[in-house]
Amino acid sequence: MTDLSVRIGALTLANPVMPASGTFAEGLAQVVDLNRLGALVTKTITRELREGNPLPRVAETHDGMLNSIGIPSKGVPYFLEHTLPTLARWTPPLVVSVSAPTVEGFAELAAMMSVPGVDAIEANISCPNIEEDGRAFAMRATSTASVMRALRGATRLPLWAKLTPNTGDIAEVAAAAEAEGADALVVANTILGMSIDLATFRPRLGNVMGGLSGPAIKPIVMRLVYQCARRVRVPVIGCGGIATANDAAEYMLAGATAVQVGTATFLHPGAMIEIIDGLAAFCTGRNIRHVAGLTGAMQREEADEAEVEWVGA
Amino acid sequence: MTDLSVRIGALTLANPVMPASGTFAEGLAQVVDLNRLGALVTKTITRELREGNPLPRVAETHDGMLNSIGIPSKGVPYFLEHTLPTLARWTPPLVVSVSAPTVEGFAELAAMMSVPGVDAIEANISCPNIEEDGRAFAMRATSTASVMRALRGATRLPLWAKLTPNTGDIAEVAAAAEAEGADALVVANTILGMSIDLATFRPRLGNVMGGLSGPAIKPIVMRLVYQCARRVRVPVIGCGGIATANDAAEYMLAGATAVQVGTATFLHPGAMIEIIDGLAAFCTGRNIRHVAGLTGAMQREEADEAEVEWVGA
Amino acid sequence: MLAASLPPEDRPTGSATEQLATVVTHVAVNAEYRHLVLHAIPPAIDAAPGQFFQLLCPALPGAAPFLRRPMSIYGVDPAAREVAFLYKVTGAGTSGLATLTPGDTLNIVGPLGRGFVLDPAWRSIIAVGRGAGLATLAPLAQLAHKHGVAITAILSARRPDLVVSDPVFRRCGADVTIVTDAEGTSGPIHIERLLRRLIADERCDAFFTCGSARLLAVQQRLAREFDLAGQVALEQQMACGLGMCFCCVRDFNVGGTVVRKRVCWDGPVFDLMGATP
Amino acid sequence: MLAASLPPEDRPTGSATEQLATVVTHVAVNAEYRHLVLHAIPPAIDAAPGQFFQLLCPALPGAAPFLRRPMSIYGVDPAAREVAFLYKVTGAGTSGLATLTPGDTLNIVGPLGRGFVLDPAWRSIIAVGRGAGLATLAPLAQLAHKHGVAITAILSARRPDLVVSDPVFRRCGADVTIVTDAEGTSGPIHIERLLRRLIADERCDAFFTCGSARLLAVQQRLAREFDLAGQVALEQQMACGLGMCFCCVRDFNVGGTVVRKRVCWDGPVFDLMGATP
Ligand SMILES: Cc1cc2nc3c(=O)[nH]c(=O)nc-3n(C[C@H](O)[C@H](O)[C@H](O)COP(=O)(O)OP(=O)(O)OC[C@H]3O[C@@H](n4cnc5c(N)ncnc54)[C@H](O)[C@@H]3O)c2cc1C
Ligand SMILES: Cc1cc2nc3c(=O)[nH]c(=O)nc-3n(C[C@H](O)[C@H](O)[C@H](O)COP(=O)(O)OP(=O)(O)OC[C@H]3O[C@@H](n4cnc5c(N)ncnc54)[C@H](O)[C@@H]3O)c2cc1C
Ligand SMILES: Cc1cc2nc3c(=O)[nH]c(=O)nc-3n(C[C@H](O)[C@H](O)[C@H](O)COP(=O)(O)O)c2cc1C
Ligand SMILES: Cc1cc2nc3c(=O)[nH]c(=O)nc-3n(C[C@H](O)[C@H](O)[C@H](O)COP(=O)(O)O)c2cc1C
Ligand code: FES
Ligand code: FES
Repeated sequence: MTDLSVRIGALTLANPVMPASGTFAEGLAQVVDLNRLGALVTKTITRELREGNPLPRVAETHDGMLNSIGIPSKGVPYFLEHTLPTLARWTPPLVVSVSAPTVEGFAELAAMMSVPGVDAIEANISCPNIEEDGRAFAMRATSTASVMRALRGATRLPLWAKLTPNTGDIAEVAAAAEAEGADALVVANTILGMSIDLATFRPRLGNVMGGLSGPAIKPIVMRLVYQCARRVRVPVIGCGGIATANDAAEYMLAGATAVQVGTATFLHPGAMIEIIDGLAAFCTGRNIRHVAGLTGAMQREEADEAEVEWVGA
Repeated sequence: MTDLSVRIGALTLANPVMPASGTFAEGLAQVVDLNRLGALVTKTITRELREGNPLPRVAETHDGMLNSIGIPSKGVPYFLEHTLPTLARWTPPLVVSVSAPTVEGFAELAAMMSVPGVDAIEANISCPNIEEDGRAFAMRATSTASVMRALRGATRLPLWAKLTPNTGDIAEVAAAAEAEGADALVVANTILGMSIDLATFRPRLGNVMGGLSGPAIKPIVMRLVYQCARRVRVPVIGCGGIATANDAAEYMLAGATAVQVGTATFLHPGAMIEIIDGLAAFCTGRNIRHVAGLTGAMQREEADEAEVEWVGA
Repeated sequence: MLAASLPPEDRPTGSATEQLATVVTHVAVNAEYRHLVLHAIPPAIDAAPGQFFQLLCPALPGAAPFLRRPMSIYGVDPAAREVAFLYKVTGAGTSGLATLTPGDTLNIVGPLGRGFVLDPAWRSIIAVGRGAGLATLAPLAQLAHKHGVAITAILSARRPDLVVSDPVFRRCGADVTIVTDAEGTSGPIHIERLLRRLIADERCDAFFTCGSARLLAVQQRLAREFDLAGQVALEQQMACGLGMCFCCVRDFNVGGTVVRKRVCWDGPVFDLMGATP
Repeated sequence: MLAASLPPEDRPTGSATEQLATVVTHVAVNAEYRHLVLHAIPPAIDAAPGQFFQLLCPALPGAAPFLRRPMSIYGVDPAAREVAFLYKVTGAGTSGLATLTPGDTLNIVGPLGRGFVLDPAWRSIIAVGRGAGLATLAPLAQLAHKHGVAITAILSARRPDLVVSDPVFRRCGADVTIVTDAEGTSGPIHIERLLRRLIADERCDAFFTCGSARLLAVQQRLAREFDLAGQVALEQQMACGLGMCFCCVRDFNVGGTVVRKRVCWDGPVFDLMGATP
């Protein structure tokens, strides 16, 4: 029997598989036993009430999908009174994803969410920072550092930083988050994209631009995970296009300690369960006793990497 | 009959379809009539002799491919004596892609390439700048500005800047390139990615990381084209996952004046010809007299875009 | 109240599953619609009227539908272990669906959502549907019939040959009126006249409708005027079908204030009066 | 020299095309290899020995081969308008290929690359192949036969039942020796002994080889010792097959200096001595 447990800072998960924020809700319990998951992660919540973006909110692409859901939010009281008790019915650790348009707002919200029943805070810093005219916090190491510092001061709970793949400085951003006390990094959110309907000449998303997710982005996010894992000591949680146990194993080899599954659950509600069972089989088949042994186990000679890389020509 | 001609600065192309650098060579003439193309674009050349990257150099992904070819180069004399005369056998304007590890090297190479038979210089500034420890010139507006300034001073030929999608500041980079005299922007090069072989636990590319291309990246690069076209006045040439006339039309609606086709030619050598014919049919079917009319013709109300976007949640 | 489907919060694990169903029959019923009958196992075959499934449609070369496609049940036969759909071929997904032949398998997730609710106190109800909405209303006729509730059906389509599921309604003893654009009988004024007569004849304890915003408005007006109950089945693009992604939201009027609800989770069947155009 | 295929620089437009060929027959010849015969039109059916095609292999559910797969011709029959391949089922692409049945179409690009070159002055040549290399060498036997050049074939495989294309060699009057790992006859020492005898018997004006680096080394040594000509057909992963992407490069020894060449463009057939392991 493979030991599937993994440690994310102070938190120990029964297995490395959990839902990605915004792609999970109690409705999944209709189809799968949520108690089998490594953790539960909520849709990002904000303090202010939000409507979310105009429709249409999703569009299909080659091996992926675009979404511009936005962050519809019923606010903190509703979350504490309804969402929290509902999710408390299941045993896995509960991770609450939070977001705010300001550093201070982030800190205040994290403090409000630091209540019994919440096991970790995932800071979705891939969201617009109105203090830097809408540029996401995680686009820059500096803005990442300031928001993480405030968050760290606001909660004692394990603190995860969810990074954006849209930055050119992922390693610097990761290092900044770690330096300011992040217990883990979630890599990554969706990649900004767009699509146009040739019948109407109109954007396929009401919001014009949206986030790309699904298998199409896997090689890109895998690279981001690799770059982050090489740079930081805290665990990296891989998230992007994971649909099978093989995908999860590949992310772990690249440096991920755990994985989040989003879009795949839309296509196969049981995807996470199959990934958990598949990871166990993957390890058994290779006499790997502890799934954690996969993390960063990619084989390579230093020679593999040129001093100055001419990647992708 | 649709008028397929487009103007890229001083240059007028018979149609908006040309190969992407590094995915074209005279070998294609075995299968298609190169005189039908809007332009010919060479593989990036460098001044110094280069071997290129270790093998394997390509890997397959979901609806795309990774490559770490690098820039094997036989140097300038070989190019002038062999490559140039060979490509001179065809009538479309010849665009020579150049690259160098330093600002000065870029300028010198551009000057050497400014010879009769060359109609434009495409500066592949998506390549490592050893003066900024390997970070690509096009990652930052500042380094983009300095290299483009030097290039502009070095050649009278139409000057195109090929941008990298791996930056978080595409609009700023585009603006910097335009400000320093770029006559057009090629958006974009490949997106950095990676993949691991689960049988061997080794990277699928000898170089570990490589560039993702093909349909998978289309929504991402389309967004980059849109962001650049909104910011600059010079023509934007779209490049990323274009495989059909519909893809090309979609890029033009997003703001592209012309398109480059890469990976699709590997799968269907005649892809560019089909795209040219398909664009004509697309326009005819909609009573669009001039294909240039598609550029930036996407319909949208300002309301489409929120002040502060929460894209992709 | 007779609710054949459970409210969201009470749906236990296993109330919906992902399963590979086998195609029993698949025939074109007219130029636009196809009737698909699948052999499946519970809980699929226990689906309630108004509930839907998320179908993983096969890909046609070139056009692969990435997301599942929502499709409400046209009928279920627990004894024969069959679940049926009646769908219109629209785009990539339904075109792929149309390629299925008997013996093929189709990956389905469901039953999902909240279906129609029938009050046994009602003596007679009215079903007003148009287009694909007729497919969604058909199983309601069976439910009403089973509970001895009389049903009057007004079925609207572009042309007489495009009317679907009228046989089902007739088999359930429904009094069926067919209105079409071709015959100029499908306009709201004419429909309103028909409905007012039925109300006068005390044949309308409740409205059930699907497939037309215009007809929805007419019924809302009449329901308000005569203080009648009613339910509407709504459609919206869906990604997850399980209330997780919030792409299927619509605005509803709840006691004067606008509330956004998820069609896949809070619906697809909603109270008639709450729906907004 | 008798070059059935043109050097890269002289290949005119139309010398290779993308076409939909139709499967005529497709049979398993043993546990690992399948023989695929396609009905095609020129220039495909004019392919020369050693040239190859880029095949757009059908996708198996789950595993879609994104790139084309290179496959050298096993034989062509211009009269019957047929081109044949003999391939080993290896991974995603060839597994997809294996699903083709007569009547299906396959998108092929070719003929590509530089094939074998035969010097009519040669009286007898030796073909040494292993594994899939035997498929690549088969059409050479036909070319030699056509020009009255005697051919001796040493065909190597893991097991006797995995030897392929020996019938073709025999039909071409070749003197065939089969060596296998199972019988312990396929080792380089034994092969070298066989080759030295053939050289002594003046039955080796040139070596032609494909499919084994070890056997390549043996022949290079002997070719140097006895100053014999030779050609080798090489394999490398390919994306474009047209000399455009530089993913298929290999190192070659050209007059003492190492030169990188594209297998798809400068080859796949190269001078024996230039090849490096
Ligand atoms: C709860 C529910 C029940 C339904 N029941 C039926 C039924 O019984 N019979 C029937 O013919 N149709 C029904 N529909 C509509 C059906 O889902 C669409 O016709 C189908 O999704 C079209 O997919 P496509 O790929 O063929 O078309 P495309 O236009 O290519 O679809 C593109 C995208 O838009 C979405 N979409 C397009 N039209 C609709 C629509 N009307 N509603 C929701 N999403 C849409 C698709 O799901 C897909 O995501 C129902 C829809 C819902 C929400
Ligand atoms: C010029 C040439 C001629 C060939 N002729 C034959 C032939 O006649 N019969 C035959 O059985 N095989 C032949 N091969 C090998 C054949 O191309 C591979 O077996 C095939 O590409 C495997 O693809 P796959 O998806 O089944 O395997 P996978 O291992 O899934 O392929 C993964 C990737 O590696 C590449 N690859 C794997 N093995 C090889 C290989 N040996 N050579 C080149 N690329 C490879 C594939 O093309 C693909 O890009 C030839 C190769 C070349 C280059
Ligand atoms: C419909 C949808 C809604 C999402 N909402 C959120 C969100 O609220 N907060 C967040 O941090 N990420 C959100 N994401 C991003 C996912 O958490 C995940 O990072 C991304 O989808 C990549 O993973 P995947 O390819 O497995 O889907 C959302 C993604 C989707 C598709
Ligand atoms: C094999 C390969 C080699 C490439 N070489 C170069 C190059 O030398 N210079 C360059 O600017 N871009 C190079 N590129 C990037 C392409 O020009 C293009 O920007 C990218 O592939 C995206 O377009 P596509 O999706 O149509 O392939 C290369 C791409 C591939 C696949
Ligand atoms: S479809 Fe995802 S919430 Fe309704
Ligand atoms: S396969 Fe592209 S150069 Fe050989």
